[in-house]
Amino acid sequence: MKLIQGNEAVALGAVAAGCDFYAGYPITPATEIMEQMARLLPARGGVFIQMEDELSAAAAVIGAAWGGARAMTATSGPGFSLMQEHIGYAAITQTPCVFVDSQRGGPSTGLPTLPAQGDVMQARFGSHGDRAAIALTASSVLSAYEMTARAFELSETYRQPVVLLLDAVLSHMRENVELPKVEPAPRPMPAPGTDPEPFGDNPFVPFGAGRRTVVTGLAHDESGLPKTAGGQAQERMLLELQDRLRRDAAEITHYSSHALEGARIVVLAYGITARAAREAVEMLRADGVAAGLLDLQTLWPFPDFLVTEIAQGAQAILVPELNVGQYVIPVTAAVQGRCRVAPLGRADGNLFTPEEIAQAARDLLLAERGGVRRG
Amino acid sequence: MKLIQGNEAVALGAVAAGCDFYAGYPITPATEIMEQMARLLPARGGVFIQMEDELSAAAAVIGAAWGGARAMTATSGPGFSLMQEHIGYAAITQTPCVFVDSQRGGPSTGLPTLPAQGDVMQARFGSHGDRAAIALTASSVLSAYEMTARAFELSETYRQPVVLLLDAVLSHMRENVELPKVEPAPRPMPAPGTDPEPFGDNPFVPFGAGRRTVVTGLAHDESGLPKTAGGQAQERMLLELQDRLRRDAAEITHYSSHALEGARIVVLAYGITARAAREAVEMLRADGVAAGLLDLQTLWPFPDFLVTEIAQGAQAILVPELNVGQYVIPVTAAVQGRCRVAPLGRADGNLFTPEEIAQAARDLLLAERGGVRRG
Amino acid sequence: MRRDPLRVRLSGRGGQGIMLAGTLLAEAAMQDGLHVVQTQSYGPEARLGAAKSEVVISTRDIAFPEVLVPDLVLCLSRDAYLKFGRKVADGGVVLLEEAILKDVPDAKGQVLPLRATARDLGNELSLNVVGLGALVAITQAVSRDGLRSALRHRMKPEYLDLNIGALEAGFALGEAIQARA
Amino acid sequence: MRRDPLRVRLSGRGGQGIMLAGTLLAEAAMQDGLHVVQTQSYGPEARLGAAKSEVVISTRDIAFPEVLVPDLVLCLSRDAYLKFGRKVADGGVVLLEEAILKDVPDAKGQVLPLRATARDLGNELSLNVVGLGALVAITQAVSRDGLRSALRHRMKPEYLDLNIGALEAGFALGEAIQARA
Amino acid sequence: MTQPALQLVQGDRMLTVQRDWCKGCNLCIRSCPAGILSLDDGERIVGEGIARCSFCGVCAARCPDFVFTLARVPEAQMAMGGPQ
Amino acid sequence: MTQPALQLVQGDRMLTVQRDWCKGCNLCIRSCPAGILSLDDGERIVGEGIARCSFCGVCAARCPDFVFTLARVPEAQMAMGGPQ
Amino acid sequence: MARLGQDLSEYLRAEMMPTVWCPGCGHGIIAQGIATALREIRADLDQVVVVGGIGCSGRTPFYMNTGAMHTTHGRALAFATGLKLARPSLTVIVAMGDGDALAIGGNHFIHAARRNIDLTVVLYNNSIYGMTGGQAAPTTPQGSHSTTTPLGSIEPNFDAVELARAAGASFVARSTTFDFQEMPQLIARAIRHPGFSMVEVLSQCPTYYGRLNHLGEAPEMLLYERDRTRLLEMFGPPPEITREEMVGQLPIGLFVEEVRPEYTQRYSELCAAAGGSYHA
Amino acid sequence: MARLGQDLSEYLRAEMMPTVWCPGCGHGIIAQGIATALREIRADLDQVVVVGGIGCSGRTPFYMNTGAMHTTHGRALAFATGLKLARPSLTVIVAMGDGDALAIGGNHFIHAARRNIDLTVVLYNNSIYGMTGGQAAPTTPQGSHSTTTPLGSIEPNFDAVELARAAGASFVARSTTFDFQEMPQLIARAIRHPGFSMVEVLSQCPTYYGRLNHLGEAPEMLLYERDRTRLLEMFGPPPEITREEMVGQLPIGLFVEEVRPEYTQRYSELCAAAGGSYHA
Ligand SMILES: Cc1ncc(C[n+]2csc(CCOP(=O)(O)OP(=O)(O)O)c2C)c(N)n1
Ligand SMILES: Cc1ncc(C[n+]2csc(CCOP(=O)(O)OP(=O)(O)O)c2C)c(N)n1
Ligand code: SF4
Ligand code: SF4
Ligand code: SF4
Ligand code: SF4
Ligand code: SF4
Ligand code: SF4
Ligand SMILES: [Mg+2]
Ligand SMILES: [Mg+2]
Repeated sequence: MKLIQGNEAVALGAVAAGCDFYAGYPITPATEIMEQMARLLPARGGVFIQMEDELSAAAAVIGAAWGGARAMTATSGPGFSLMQEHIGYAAITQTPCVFVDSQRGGPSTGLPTLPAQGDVMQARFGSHGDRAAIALTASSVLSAYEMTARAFELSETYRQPVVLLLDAVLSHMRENVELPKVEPAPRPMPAPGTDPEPFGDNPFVPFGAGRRTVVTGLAHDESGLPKTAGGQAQERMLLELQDRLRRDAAEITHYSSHALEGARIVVLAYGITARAAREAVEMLRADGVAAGLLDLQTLWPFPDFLVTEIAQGAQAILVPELNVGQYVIPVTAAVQGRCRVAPLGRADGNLFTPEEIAQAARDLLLAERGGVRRG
Repeated sequence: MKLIQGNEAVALGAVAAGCDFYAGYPITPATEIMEQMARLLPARGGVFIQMEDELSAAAAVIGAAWGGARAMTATSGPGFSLMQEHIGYAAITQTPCVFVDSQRGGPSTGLPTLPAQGDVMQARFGSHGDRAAIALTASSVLSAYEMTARAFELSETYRQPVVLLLDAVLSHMRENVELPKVEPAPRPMPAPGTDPEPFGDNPFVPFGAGRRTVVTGLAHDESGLPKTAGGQAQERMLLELQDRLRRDAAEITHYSSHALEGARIVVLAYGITARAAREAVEMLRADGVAAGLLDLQTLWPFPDFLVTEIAQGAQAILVPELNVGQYVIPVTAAVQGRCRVAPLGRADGNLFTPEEIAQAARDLLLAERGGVRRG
Repeated sequence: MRRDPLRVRLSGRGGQGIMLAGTLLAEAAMQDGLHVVQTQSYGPEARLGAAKSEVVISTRDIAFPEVLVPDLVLCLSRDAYLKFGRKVADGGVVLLEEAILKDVPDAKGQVLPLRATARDLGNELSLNVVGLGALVAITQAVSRDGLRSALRHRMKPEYLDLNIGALEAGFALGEAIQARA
Repeated sequence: MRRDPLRVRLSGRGGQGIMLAGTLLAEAAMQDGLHVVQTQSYGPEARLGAAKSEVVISTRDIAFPEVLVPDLVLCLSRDAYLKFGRKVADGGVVLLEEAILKDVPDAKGQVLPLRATARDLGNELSLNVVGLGALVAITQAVSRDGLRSALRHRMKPEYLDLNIGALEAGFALGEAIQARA
Repeated sequence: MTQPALQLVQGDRMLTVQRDWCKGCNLCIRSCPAGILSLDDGERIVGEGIARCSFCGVCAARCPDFVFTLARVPEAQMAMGGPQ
Repeated sequence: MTQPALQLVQGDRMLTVQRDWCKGCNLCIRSCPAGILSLDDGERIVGEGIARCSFCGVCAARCPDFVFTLARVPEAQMAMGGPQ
Repeated sequence: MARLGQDLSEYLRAEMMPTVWCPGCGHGIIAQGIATALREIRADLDQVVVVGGIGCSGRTPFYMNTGAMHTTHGRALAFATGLKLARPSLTVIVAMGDGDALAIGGNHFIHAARRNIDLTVVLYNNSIYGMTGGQAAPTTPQGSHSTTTPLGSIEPNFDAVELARAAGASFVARSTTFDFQEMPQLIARAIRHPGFSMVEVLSQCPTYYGRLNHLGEAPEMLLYERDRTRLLEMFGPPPEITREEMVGQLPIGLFVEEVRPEYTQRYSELCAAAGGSYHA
Repeated sequence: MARLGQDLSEYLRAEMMPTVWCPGCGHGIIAQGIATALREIRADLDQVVVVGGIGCSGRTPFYMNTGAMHTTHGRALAFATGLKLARPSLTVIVAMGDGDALAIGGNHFIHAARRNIDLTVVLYNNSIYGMTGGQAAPTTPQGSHSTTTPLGSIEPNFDAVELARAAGASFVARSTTFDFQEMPQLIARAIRHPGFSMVEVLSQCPTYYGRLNHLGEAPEMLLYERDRTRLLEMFGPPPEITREEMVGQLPIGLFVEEVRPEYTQRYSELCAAAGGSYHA
């Protein structure tokens, strides 16, 4: 049992998952991840480098991955905006690597020390063009540790950049935790004697291992060679990856639920907000309201199957988030009118209190009862 | 009547709307906008500058706006990703300015010369934190001209960065057009003798005009002075702006519709795709299918009122887009199960042909007739 | 050929002036009072290899801007023929620079000595304009006067005479072929 | 004070060691086998002016991590009192460094000569640890041994003795106040 | 809560000490040639021997927090009885 | 469609001309000291007088398109009747 | 000449005081230097904009009673370039941290210098990232400590003066917070200079750089600044400095001061040639 | 010594030929120079990665029969830094355009130079943006024409050699595509150099720079390169060059070659001090 800060847990989770390369640029509230890595890595023979900015930090991470490292960086909103071009590059080059974004109030410099959940859609759509995004989140120091390790694992399995979304409160919060043992995910290797194509649904083989791979951000096919007269191969590989993610949805989707059975109102929350939501649900239950909680740790790919199922049973879904209404959009799209979906937003740098969420849930139920059912 | 290229029309539209500052960095397929501005502006005493990258181009545009200029830049996906931090800065500092993004295949370098519509969600959510985005698009050389001018107008009215989304085909396409006369939008000024606060719902007063305004990307209130202990004022100003946009939705939302009355299937298309969609709808109508078209020129703020109305009457909405399914998400969310919504995506650098869209519409109607109504 | 819309595809090697030819054709159509949309292939790959420029001409508004199946095709180089010249609408016309036959003896289309004509005029670079002239003479895609005034509009004065000459040579070449057919 | 959860707010001027005090208290609670969450104010504004660190201690899992209404409050500076010291749960305890009274004569809470005690120990910088000791002596928020071992865990050896001294002095101070009450 | 600024006037010279902005960094104290500056209990500047000030201005030049202002009092103002 | 590479062998020296990669830029032609290079109708390199080649290698060094390769034929291969 | 302890109140924004800076932070002394320089040149404060980046240094604009633009990390010079070009009559001063100007903002720094656009950069060099809590900067001397170089930095540091000179800056100077006489003078001279000017000011960060490197509090750090620098002939010809000589001590003074065609001036001529009139 | 016209086929990726470059483009000559240098140093091609940016020059990796990484515009050096650090046994060569390296990528250029990390930059300087169709680069000589400077550029251009030197590069050289003997030699020597090395190669872009500035076709442009440069003593002591002397002619040759502690080496020592072992 140890008293650990959220950011420290990320660093420890990364190292436990085999991370041996960190390139970054300091920014509140993510800085301590970097500072921890500066202490942890040299002693383990891993690489720590402070780059000149976030663009180069992301680039160095991708370069390092191609050098065979398990590489990561961590930043906050302004830096995350700057990393978007390279997240797209990592996606199209199928590079396993991890990006942590500890969210603070935005846009721009905003509220640099206060928590927010304003980068949730950016984690999905922040880079130009289309990609299949994987993004996790965490609501406790322990889950920050676990989800960091899981991010590395997913990045290996799908050969994609994986984003972990934290927030200023979780990053700086200390909790007493028992850190579970984590093994580095095995890196798939080509079967001996085979020489599969370097891209598509084939193992990741870094440089220096005897292959002269061609890596490019241009549209290409499984061979890696550019195909810019038309993007059919690139589109096909993207759709194949999306299919794989859909097939594996049950494994990829991390969540915990409380009292979902028979819940008339479901609070769908994620990250730090899920903690207040849990307390809110307990308050509601104590009040005799049939409330339940879906606490999502996997935000992207969007857990359609889960949300659709919940929408089947509930009368209403409340989506509290520390922004003016982001994740509620895909939730509403997935629900397709099966039940009412309501946002609960706040972007003033404060957390929701349990009372606020409980009150919003009560109001929503009242409106639902009184109101006309839409759709 | 003149034979004009899409990019040229943007430059001419900008100059007609009073644009007197261009800062940019070249990138296919937007480069000719810049090259035209390099010819047009010096002769008019306006400023043209090629910056060292897209980050600085966006920054210079914002700086110039605060110097009193009507400023713009143009780029494509990779550069648009790099501009996101500063688009957020322009939003929080309420700086009127215009960003053009001529979309090409992505992510990353992707298909640099081929058309796409993969930055549609990025135009809304690409910058960290929350903001109220305004984004227009165009499907013809004439509308590229008009929408550019309109972008300047909206940027003045709402004191916000406005994004215009084009694509590689429209940028490079030539059409014969008669360019209408456009007047620069009047810039609201403080009433004589008054000295209103510099931010919030007050006129934009640049530097050098006798005021010593404080401009910051930190959360602030109407005075401009930072308020970082809490973002209540910033949140309030954002919500007020969103309300204003909602109130003005009818004016802000540019669209054209064809045969919407009594349409059982509506094709909701935007940008270059709307052209094939128009032909597809004509083909369907000729076939006796009650098809209609909603051709959107305003993508953000999302035209809820319009989509809800259409969903009321139609059996299904088809959303063809040159991506693997982006704008269809808010459309589905807005429809809330009132009718079926189906995506039609393509990300291989080719346009949809009218036949493809028509076929997808027929398939959708068949499925809708045979299938069980969800919701 | 007075199809409406009329879909024309011009193709050649990078550097052969295909983009300009497309613009001239579009400009001529405009001078004729028609609706027109011109698109082109772009980028580094288009510099070498095969480049194309497409023009859709119509009396009505043109919705879809690209040419899927052309009514008229002009090919100035081997690669252009192989890539863009083998698809044409029923009853459409394909015009080929004669050098293509050397490499692709079974190429299908009307063969014209475009380069030879341009060379005779003292400037091989006007190949594109000769080709355009021939195309218009054979197909009446646009009016000859429209094309002449397009040239005057788009050409730097110092190159105008040369190109007007090439255009007229192209017209003559097209007429001669027509007469033969 | 054995409320469950127990919500503690420590506050003072930047540089007074409030963050460390919060961590020590949390660490002590952990040593006591309890669940604990510690949060703190952050950033440039917290360097000057008033900074706070909050600790929630419970026998059960702690959901909401922040302290909305504290059960215990410690204020080491005037600004901290004005900003954070005037809100406390019914029946809660507020402890104030006595210098605050100079500026805010009507401040509400138990007044303690924390700085004077620290100064007497020869190091004003141990003010935070003295305060923590007094808080624990008065409220039994955590065990004294837990706090002692937290100190041993978090302090560089060279500063340990000094701080153990400060802690014990704080305990004594708290006891004295208790006895008086 | 704002503390009033200290003022010292000698002839047409005036020293203003905006105590409220002081952060107690000691820079002025360590550089005042007259050695007349010190900190109070709240770690704010006090000038107990300020009457001995030579108006040399070093404190103002060294202070990062704009606490000291040395100024000449305009004659007009002097005529009206000095600064208030 | 790929054009076969030209080859010239003299003793153990071999000049290969990968005509297919030629873009007709004239750089080799303008720099060949023997003046034996020129372009064909399709603007690709031809070496009509290639027998007069002195194996100086300037063409290879000047060509931006890797068209020319000068190599020594390995003895073993020579023994087997030269390169094929 | 700057006079000691002059009344700067009209140059300062009193409602924003006290500053956000730590006790003894050198940044306040530099800000005072800028205010002094503005007074020295009798600037019309309505026509001055102080642009800041992000960092402790970047907060400067809030405290100046001028137009104030607090921008994004590293990009202040790009904002300033747009602002100056759009309204060349403004006096634009850019306050940037060493991380701000030379790490994330290095590119804008060299390009603004290259263009020789009439902006004045005051580079607050405290050898560290202050705002984010003491990480290494590209100016952190090799071997010294920061929270990201707990074992001492292994990277050589930039020399801002050399970099600015190589990039093409036409006015380049260095001073320190110890040199309260020369520093405001150099800033005033830089503002007057018609072209890109850069004054690097070595500043103390007692909270991080000082603490992590055991350099004492602000008063000790001021002496440290004094001892590690050497004043070269001010306003004289650019001295020859070699890397070797600089290991022990850093030269301070004025290194480059050349009048070369300024950017907005050249732009105005370009417009004239094109038949346009730029800000007539 | 590089031998004229040697067989480079094993160094080239034949399946990617012909290249995407225009007829007569100097970039092919530089790529040949890299291949020649690799042959010269008898590189194990499995352990070489050629990293490119975006631009015509950035396509180089596709044509080298080595590991190939075609990255993003301007950031190739940042990718290369990560790659090299993760696997220091690799030989990493970075092919960048002048826009790529000095416009958008200027910051990574100076920082990689500062760190003295063992990468070799080959800077393809054609004075223009080729790939996007002839816009001005920061290397476009003042007064010359591009599609964004239709009336002639009003901006002073960077000198890559001066910039690299000021930033701290330990090997700095310049050559041209005319100098087919020296250029590959300099590249080979740069690759061998243990530290950051930069070889700028002046290259012809007949399609844009040549056409827009009436410099003729490739053969004429080669002569133009010859005439506008002057070979300074190769492999000798760094010569003193003044801005004035350079107006007419650009010096070429080797300007800096100093062995200073290399970054991965220093990092390895850091790890050892911390008890770790870096790539043992
Ligand atoms: C894009 C971005 N990256 C990182 C940060 C975090 N950040 C704020 S200030 C700063 C560095 C401050 O150092 P410096 O520029 O030297 O200024 P100082 O605080 O030392 O005056 C950093 C990294 C940010 N705000 N934005
Ligand atoms: C972020 C980004 N901005 C702009 C571009 C467009 N772009 C591609 S290459 C290039 C410049 C090419 O010039 P240079 O680097 O000199 O290389 P060259 O083509 O001349 O070899 C530009 C601006 C891009 N691909 N990505
Ligand atoms: S003006 Fe001089 S003597 Fe007076 S307080 Fe200041 S430093 Fe001391
Ligand atoms: S220098 Fe200024 S801030 Fe520091 S102690 Fe003196 S008055 Fe206070
Ligand atoms: S090797 Fe020399 S002589 Fe032979 S073709 Fe080449 S340049 Fe001419
Ligand atoms: S140099 Fe090469 S590409 Fe140019 S003409 Fe000669 S063989 Fe062809
Ligand atoms: S952290 Fe350092 S630089 Fe920032 S205000 Fe404090 S002392 Fe100054
Ligand atoms: S555009 Fe210029 S640089 Fe690019 S390939 Fe062509 S000649 Fe070379
Ligand atoms: Mg700093
Ligand atoms: Mg170039």
